Amino acid sequence: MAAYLARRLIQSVLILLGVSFITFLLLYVLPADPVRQIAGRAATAQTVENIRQQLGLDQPFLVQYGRYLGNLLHGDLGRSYLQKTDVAELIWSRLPASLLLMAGGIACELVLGLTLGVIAALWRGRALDQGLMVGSFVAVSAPQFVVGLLLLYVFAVRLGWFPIGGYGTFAHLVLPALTLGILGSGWYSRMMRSSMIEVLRADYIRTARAKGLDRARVILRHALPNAILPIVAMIGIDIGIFMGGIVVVESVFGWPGMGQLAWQAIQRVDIPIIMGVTLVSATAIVLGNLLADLIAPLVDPRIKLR
Amino acid sequence: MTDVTASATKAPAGALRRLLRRKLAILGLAIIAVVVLGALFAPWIAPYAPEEQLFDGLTLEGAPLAPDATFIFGTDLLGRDLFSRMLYGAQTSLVIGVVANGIALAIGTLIGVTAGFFRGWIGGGLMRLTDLMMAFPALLLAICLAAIFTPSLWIVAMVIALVNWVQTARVIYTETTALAEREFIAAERTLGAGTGRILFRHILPHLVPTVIVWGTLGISTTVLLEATLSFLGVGVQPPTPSWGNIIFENQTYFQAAPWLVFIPGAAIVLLALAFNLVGDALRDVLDPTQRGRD
Amino acid sequence: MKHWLASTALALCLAVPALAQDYTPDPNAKPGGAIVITYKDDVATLDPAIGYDWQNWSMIKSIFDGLMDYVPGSTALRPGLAESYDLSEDGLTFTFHLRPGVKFHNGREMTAEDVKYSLDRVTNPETQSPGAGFFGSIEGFENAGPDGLSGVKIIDPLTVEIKLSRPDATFLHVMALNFASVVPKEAVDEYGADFGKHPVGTGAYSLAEWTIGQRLVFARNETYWRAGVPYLDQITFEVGQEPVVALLRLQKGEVDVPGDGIPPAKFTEVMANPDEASRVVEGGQLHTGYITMNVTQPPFDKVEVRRAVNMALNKERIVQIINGRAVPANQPLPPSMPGYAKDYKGYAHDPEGAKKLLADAGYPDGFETELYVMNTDPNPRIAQAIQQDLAAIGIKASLQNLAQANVIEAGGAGTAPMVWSGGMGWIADFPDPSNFYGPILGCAGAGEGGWNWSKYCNEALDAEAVKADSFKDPSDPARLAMWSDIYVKIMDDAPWAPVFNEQRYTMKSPRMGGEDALYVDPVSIPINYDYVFIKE
Amino acid sequence: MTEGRPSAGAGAPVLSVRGLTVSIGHKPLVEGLSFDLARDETLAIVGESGSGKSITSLAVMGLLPPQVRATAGQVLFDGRDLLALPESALRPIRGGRIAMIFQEPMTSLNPVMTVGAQLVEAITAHEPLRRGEARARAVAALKSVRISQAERRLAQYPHELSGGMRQRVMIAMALALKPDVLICDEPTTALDVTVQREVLDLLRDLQRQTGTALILITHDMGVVAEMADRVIVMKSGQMVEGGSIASIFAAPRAQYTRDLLAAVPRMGDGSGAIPVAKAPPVARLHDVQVGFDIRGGILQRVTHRVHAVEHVSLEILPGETFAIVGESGCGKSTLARAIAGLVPHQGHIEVAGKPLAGLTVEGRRAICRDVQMVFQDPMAALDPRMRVGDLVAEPLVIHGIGSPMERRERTEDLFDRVGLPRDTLDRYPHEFSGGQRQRICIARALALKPKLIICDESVSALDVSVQARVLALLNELKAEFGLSYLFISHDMAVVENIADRVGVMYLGQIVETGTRAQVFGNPQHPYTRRLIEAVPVPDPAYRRMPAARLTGEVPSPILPVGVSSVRVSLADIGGGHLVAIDEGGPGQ
Repeated sequence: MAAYLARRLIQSVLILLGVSFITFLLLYVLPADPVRQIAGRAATAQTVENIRQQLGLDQPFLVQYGRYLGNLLHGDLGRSYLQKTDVAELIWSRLPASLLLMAGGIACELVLGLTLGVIAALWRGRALDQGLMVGSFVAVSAPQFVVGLLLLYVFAVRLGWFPIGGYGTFAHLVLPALTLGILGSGWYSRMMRSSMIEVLRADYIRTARAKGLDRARVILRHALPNAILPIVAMIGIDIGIFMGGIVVVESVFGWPGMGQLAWQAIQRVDIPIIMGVTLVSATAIVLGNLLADLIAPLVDPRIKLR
Repeated sequence: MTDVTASATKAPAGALRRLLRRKLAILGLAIIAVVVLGALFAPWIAPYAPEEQLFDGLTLEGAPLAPDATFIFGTDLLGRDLFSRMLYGAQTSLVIGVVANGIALAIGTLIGVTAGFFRGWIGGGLMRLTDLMMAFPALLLAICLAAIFTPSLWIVAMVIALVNWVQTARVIYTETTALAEREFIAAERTLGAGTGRILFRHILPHLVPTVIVWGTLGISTTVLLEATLSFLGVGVQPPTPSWGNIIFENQTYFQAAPWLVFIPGAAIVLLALAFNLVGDALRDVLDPTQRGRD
Repeated sequence: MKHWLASTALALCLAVPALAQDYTPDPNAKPGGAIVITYKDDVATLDPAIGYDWQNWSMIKSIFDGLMDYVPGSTALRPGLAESYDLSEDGLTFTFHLRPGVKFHNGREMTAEDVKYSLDRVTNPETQSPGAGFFGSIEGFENAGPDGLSGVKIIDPLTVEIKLSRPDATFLHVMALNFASVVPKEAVDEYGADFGKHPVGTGAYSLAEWTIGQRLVFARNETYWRAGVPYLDQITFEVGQEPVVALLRLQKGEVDVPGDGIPPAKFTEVMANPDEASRVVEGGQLHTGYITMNVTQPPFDKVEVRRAVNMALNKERIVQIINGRAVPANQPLPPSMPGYAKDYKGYAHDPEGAKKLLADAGYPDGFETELYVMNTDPNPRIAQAIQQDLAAIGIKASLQNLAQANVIEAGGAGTAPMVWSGGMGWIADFPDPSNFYGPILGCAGAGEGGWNWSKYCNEALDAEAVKADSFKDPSDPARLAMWSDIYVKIMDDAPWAPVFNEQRYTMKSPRMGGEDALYVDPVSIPINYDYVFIKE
Repeated sequence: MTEGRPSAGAGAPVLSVRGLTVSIGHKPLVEGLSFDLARDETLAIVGESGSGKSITSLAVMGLLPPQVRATAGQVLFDGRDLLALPESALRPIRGGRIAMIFQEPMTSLNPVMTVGAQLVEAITAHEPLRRGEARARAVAALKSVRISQAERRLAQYPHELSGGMRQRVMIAMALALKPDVLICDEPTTALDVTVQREVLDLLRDLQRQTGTALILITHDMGVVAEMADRVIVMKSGQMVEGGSIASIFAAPRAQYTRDLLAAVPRMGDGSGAIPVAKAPPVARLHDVQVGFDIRGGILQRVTHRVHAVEHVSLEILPGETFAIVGESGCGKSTLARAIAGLVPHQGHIEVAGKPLAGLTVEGRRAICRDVQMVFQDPMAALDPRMRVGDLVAEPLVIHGIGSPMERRERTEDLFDRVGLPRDTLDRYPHEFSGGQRQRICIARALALKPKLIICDESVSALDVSVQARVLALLNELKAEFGLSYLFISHDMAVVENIADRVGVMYLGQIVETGTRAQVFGNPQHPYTRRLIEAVPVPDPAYRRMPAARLTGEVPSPILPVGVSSVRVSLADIGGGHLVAIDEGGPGQ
C-alpha cells in the first residue's frame, strides 16, 4: 500500500511536470505579448524593454522554464504580471470556494444521477423510465450558462428561495452546485441505470431475496453498493470535466473561485496566473484520480492496490 | 432455461432493415434526416442569407423580433433571420458533431485499443499520455491551439478532436484489456491468428457498442464545446452560424429574447437525442446476441 | 506669480488654465449609510502608480489624492493636495504650495517629501508603471531611476517645484491623474510589491477589508481634509458578478450601482420600465469607437481605400444595434472634448461613392482582409455590422474574434489590417485633445508593439502636435484650433474610421442621492463616491 | 445405506406441489408438475439443461424472473398456497421456512459485503435479535458447516474464500434458521470432486441433525444415488418419471430415464485399455515449468511467483488419449495453454518434432496446424459476433488454405462430420445449445487437420447425455483423423472412460502417471486415491467406506521469489506406472 502510494505519487509528479512543460511552451508561443499589457499604451519602447528584462522574458525558453521550475520547488508560483500579487496568494484565496463548489457539484450529480438512475432501473421500460432518460439527454445537452441563468432567474429572482449569487452560506451553494451537477447527473443516471439493471440480474440479488429480505433492503444494501462500483472510477475523471464547467458557473453566480481567476488571466495573458491555475487544477485532477483509486478498494473489497 | 436454442431467426437481411423495425430508431433517423436535409438544402430553403442583417429585422430600439409570420424563428440581435441561421448553422454543427467527434472517437479508440492490447511500454506510454491529457485543462489547450493557428471550421474541428479523445481512450482501454483476457481471443491465438486479425476481426467489432455510445453521447458535448470556443473567440468565426455559437452569442438575452437561446438549445438536444436513439438501436442491431430479444 | 486656487476667484491670468468654480455639495446630503457596487472582473491593484483598469481607476481616486483634482461631475480642474501653484513666465517651472495638515490614513502628515517620492516612484522603471509616460515632460524623465527625477525639487515641507523640459499645456491634468497620487514612503516600503493590496493615501476613503476575489470594503476617512465629505460610511465592492446578475440584484434592491453598467441584454427591458428608466442616468463620456486600418500595408496603404471604408459605414445602423447607446462619430475626438471640430462633417454614408473610390484605387472588385475584434459582447456584433457594410462595397473582411490580449498583440505587431477598438477603445485619461493623439495616432506609437495600430505616422502633424502642447494654457482657443486642425487633417488621411461615441448609462438604486452628474462623472467611473449619498 | 433412510412418502408432506405450470409468455417452461415432500426426506429432481428443474425451485420460492409467471397449479406449504400469497406474506417464509442454495457459490454471495454481514442479515431478517446474539448465531452456523476459524471468517469477503468454503457459507446461511425445506439447486456442480464430496457429506449430516426436508436439483446421477430418497426425472418441463431411488435406478420405466442412466460415465476398474503403437511421440514435454510473476513495491519488482506448472515431463503418442486429471488450481489448464503456445514456458516442449520455444511468427503459426485446442466453455471460446460458419472456416483463412468456395465446402463437410445441420452455418453461436457449440469448436479444431487436439475440460459444462455423445464423437474422430488428444479434466469418471494414459496433477506437478489400468486399477499415490474415492457412484446400493470428513484447503502455489517448491521424484513401479515417492511431498 505504501509502495503503491509512493509509486503513484512519483507518477503524479511526472505528469504534473509534463503538464507544466506543455503549458509553458504553449504560452511561450502564444501570439500575445504580456509585456505590452503590463507597460500600458503610453509606454515607450525603452520602458517595454526594461520590463521585459526585469521579468526575464528576454531569456531563451528553456532558461525561463528552468527558472520557473526552480521557483516552483520553493513553493513560489511567481507573481501575477497584471494583478501584481503573488499567484499562490491569489489561488489560495480562491481555492476553498472552488473546492466547495466542486464538492457541491459532485454531491448534486451523484445524488441526482444515482437516485434517478436507480428509479429508472427499477421502473425499467415504463413511461417513467423513458421520461427520465430523455431528461438525462436534456441535462447532458443543455449549455451550463443557460441552465445557470435559468435556475437563477426562476429560483432566486422570481421565487426568491435562494440568494442571487454570492458566496458564504449553504443557500448560496445550492444553485451553483446544482448547475454544475446537472450535466453530470445526466451521465450518471444513464450509467447507474444500466449498471443497476445488470446488478439486479446478479445471483447474489436472488440470494438476498431468497433470504427473505424486503425489497428496500435488497436494493439499498445489496444492489446499490454493487451498482455504484463502476461509477466510482468515473468520479476521478469528473474532476477534470468540472474544471471546465467551473469557469462558467462561477461567473454566472459570482462565485469567488479559481475559474474566474483563470478566465481573466487567459483574456489578458497573465502567464504566471495561467500557469498557477493550470498546475493547481492538474494537481486536483491527478489527486482526484488517485483518491478515486484509493477509495475503490473500500467500496469494492476485491480490488487490491499493488 | 439457460439456453434458448436456435429460434427461427433467419440469416440477417441487413442491419438497416432491423433498424427500421424499431419505432424510436425511425424517429431518431427522421430527426437526423431533417437536420441533414436542412443543412444540405439550406441555400434553397432559407428565406434569407444567414449573415444578412435585415433592415426590418430589429425594432427601432435595436431589439430583436420575436417569432412571427415573416420570421418564423424570430430575428437575432443583428436583425438576422434566425430560421436561416439555424439552417446554415446545422452545417457547421453537423461537421463539428460528426467530424470532430468522429476524429476524437477514432483517436481515442486507436490509443485505447493499442494501449489495452499491447501492454508493456507502448501501452504504458500511451496511458501516461492519456493521464497527462486528462490532467490538462482542455479548454486552455484548445484556446492556445486555436490562437496559434487561425481559427476556421476545420481547425476548430481538429482542436476539438485533439482535446476530446481522452475519455474515449480511457474507456476503450479498459474494455480492450478485458476483451484481451476473454477466452475466444485465446482460442484465436491457438488457431494461429495474427495480431492484426485478432485486433480487427475480434477486438474492434466488440468495441463498436461502446464507441457508438460514446459517439452519440459526445455529439452534444462537442457541439457545445465548439460554442464555448466561439465564445472565447477561438471557434468558428462570426458571422458563420453554428447552433452552439448562436446560443453563446445570445445567452444573456435568455430573458429578453428567449427564442434566441431556446430554439438552438432545443435543436441541439433534439439532435443529440436523435443520435442517441439511433445509436441505442444500432448497438442492439449490431449485436447478434441481442437479436430476437426485447 | 501666485495663484490662489481654492478660496478665491482670483483675477485670472490668461497664461494659466482657468479653474472652475468649486463644487457646491447638495444641501440635502446626509452623512452615513453604506452602498454596494458590483464588478465582473476582479480588482487588480490599488497601487496608484500601477492601477489602470476600468474598476480600480475610480477606487484609487477615492483612496488617494494628487496635487490637482477635478470638480465632481465635470472635467474642470480644481486644486487637490496643492492649495495653489505658480507657473514661471517661460511656462517651464511649476511651484506647488501644499495644503497644510493633510494626513495619510496612517495618521502621518503629508509633506513635500511625499510628493517628490511619489513622482520619483511612478517614473522609476523599477515600478513598471503603465502611466510613467505621462510624466515625460518633467526634466530628467529620461534618466529616471532610483535617484529620482532631477526636475522635482523640495523647496520646503509644503512647497514643491517641478521643472519641465518643454512647455506642457496638459501638465496640470497629468498632475490630476491617479499616477500622480501622493503616497507615503513608509507604507510603500513596508508592503513593498504588495502596496497595491494595502493602499495608504490621503483620500476620502480608506481600505477596510479586501477579500481577494470576493469584495473590497472602503470606510470613510474621518479625517479627510475636505470638510463635510464623504457622506457614505462604507462602500462595498463585490467582484466576480456577471453584469446580468448584477442587474437582477439591483432590481431586487441588493445592489446600489452595477459597476459594469446596464448589460445590453437588459437595456431595452430597463428602459421600457418607467420606474427603472427614471433611475438611469445618461451622460457623455470621452470615448470614441473606431476602426484602425494599417496604412503600411496594401490595400490600406491607399488613402482612397481608407476613405472608402469610412464612407461604407452605416453608423446609424450600428448605433441601433447597441440600442442607441451612442452617437455616430465623424472624427477621433468625442464631441464633449475641447478642440472637437464642430463644423467638420466627416464622411457621409455613401456606398456608391465608396465603390468608386475603391475602383480608383485599383480595387474595382474589392478585396479580402481581416477585421480583429475583442470577444466580449457587444463587440463581435458591432464587428459583424461593420463586416456587412464593408461587404456592400466589395470588401470581404473575415472576423478575428479574439481575447483582448491577442487583439492588442496583433494590432501592435501590425499584423492586423483592421482592428475594431471596442472593449479596448480609447477613453481619455484626461479631458484634453492631446490625449487622443500621442500613442494612438502619433509616430511615437507607430513602432513595433506600439498602440498606434494604424501605424500612421505623419511627422508634420507630430510637429504640429508638439507645438500645440507647448501652449501654457491648455484651453487657449488657438491651441484648441490647432488640435481641431490636426484631427481634421488626420481624417483626410483617414487612418481611422471613427464609428461612434459611446454614451454612458448608469443605473442606481432608488435610495441613491446626489445630482445626476455624479453618476456620469467623466473622471470617476461609474460614480463619484466622494459626493453621492443615501437619501433615506 | 438404503435401509437407514426413512421410506419415501412417510408422514405428512411439508410441501406439496400440485399441477404447477410456469410459462414465459405463452410458452410453458414447466407443465403440470406435482410432487410431495415429506419431513426428513430428500427429493432429487433430475434433468438436463432446459428441463425446467431450476424454474420449479424458483417458482416454489416465488423468485421467478420477470416475465416468467406461474400460470396454474398450487404450491402448498403449511396449508397455504405460496403462489397466491402476496410478496409481503412470502417474505417470512423465504429464508425462514424454505431456504435455498444455488449452483454458483462464486456469484451467489454479495461480493462487497462481509460473510458475517450476509449471515447476520439472513438471521435478523426473520428473528428480532440484537447484534451480539445474531453474531453468535452466525458463528454457530459457520461452525456447524465445519468452517475453520469461524470468527475470523465473519470479517472476510467472499472472494477471500475458496469455492468450497463459499458454498458452505451458503449452506450455513440457509440452515441458520432451521428451515423446514431446503432447496439445493445444483449445489456441487461448480465444485471440485473432493470438495463436492465434503459438501455432500455436510449436507447429509446436517439434514440428519435438523430433519430438514431437502429438494436436490441436479443432473448428476451419482449425487442422486448417494443423497436422494426419491427422484423425479424431468424433461422439457414435464415429469417423465418419479419414484423411489431404488426403483428408478434398478428399473427405470421411461426411455429417457434409461438413456440418462446409460449416459452416465461409470468408474470401472480401469481395464480394457488399448495398447498404443510404438511410434515417435506427437508431443514431448521435458521438465516444463510455467510461472507467473507477481510484482509489487515502488519499482514494480517481482516479489512473488505463481508456480503453476513445475517440472512436468510427458510424452503423447500418436493415436493416444492422454488425460491429465486434477482439481482446480493444480496447473492442468496452464499446462494445456503452454502446449498450445498461449503462455510462455521454461523447459522443453516439442510438438510433431518441432520445439515450441524460439519460434518466429511464421513458425508459431505453422505449429498451429499440428496442435489445436478445444476449450471448456464453447460460448466463451467462440466470438459471439461472428457466424459459426465463418468461425469454423477461420483457421483456413488464417492459414490461407483454399478458395472461399473450397473453404465453404470444407466447412460444410466438417459440419456434417460433427453432426451439425449445414443450414445453421449462418447462425450465431448464441443460437446453439451447449453441446452444439462444443461441436462447432471441435469442427474448428479439426479444420486444420492437426495431429494433437488439447481438450481443456471440453465436456465438463455439458449435460450427461450430451457429454456422452460428444465423447463418442471425439473417439470416432480420433480413429478417423488419426488424432491424439491431451484430455484435461477434473472428472475422474470421464477420464476413466476416454483416456489411454493418465497423469494426475497436484500443485503443478504430476504425482502419478501410467496407463488407465495402472492408475485407476491400482492407484498408488494418496491423492489419486482420494480423487477416485470422492467420486459419487451412480448406484444406490453402493456402500461408501466411512472416511474422515475432509475440510482441508489446497496449499498455495504462490511463493516468494527465491523460494522454490518441493520437487517430487517419480519412481517406476512397473510397466511405466510412475508414482511420486517423495515423502512429505505434495498430496501426502
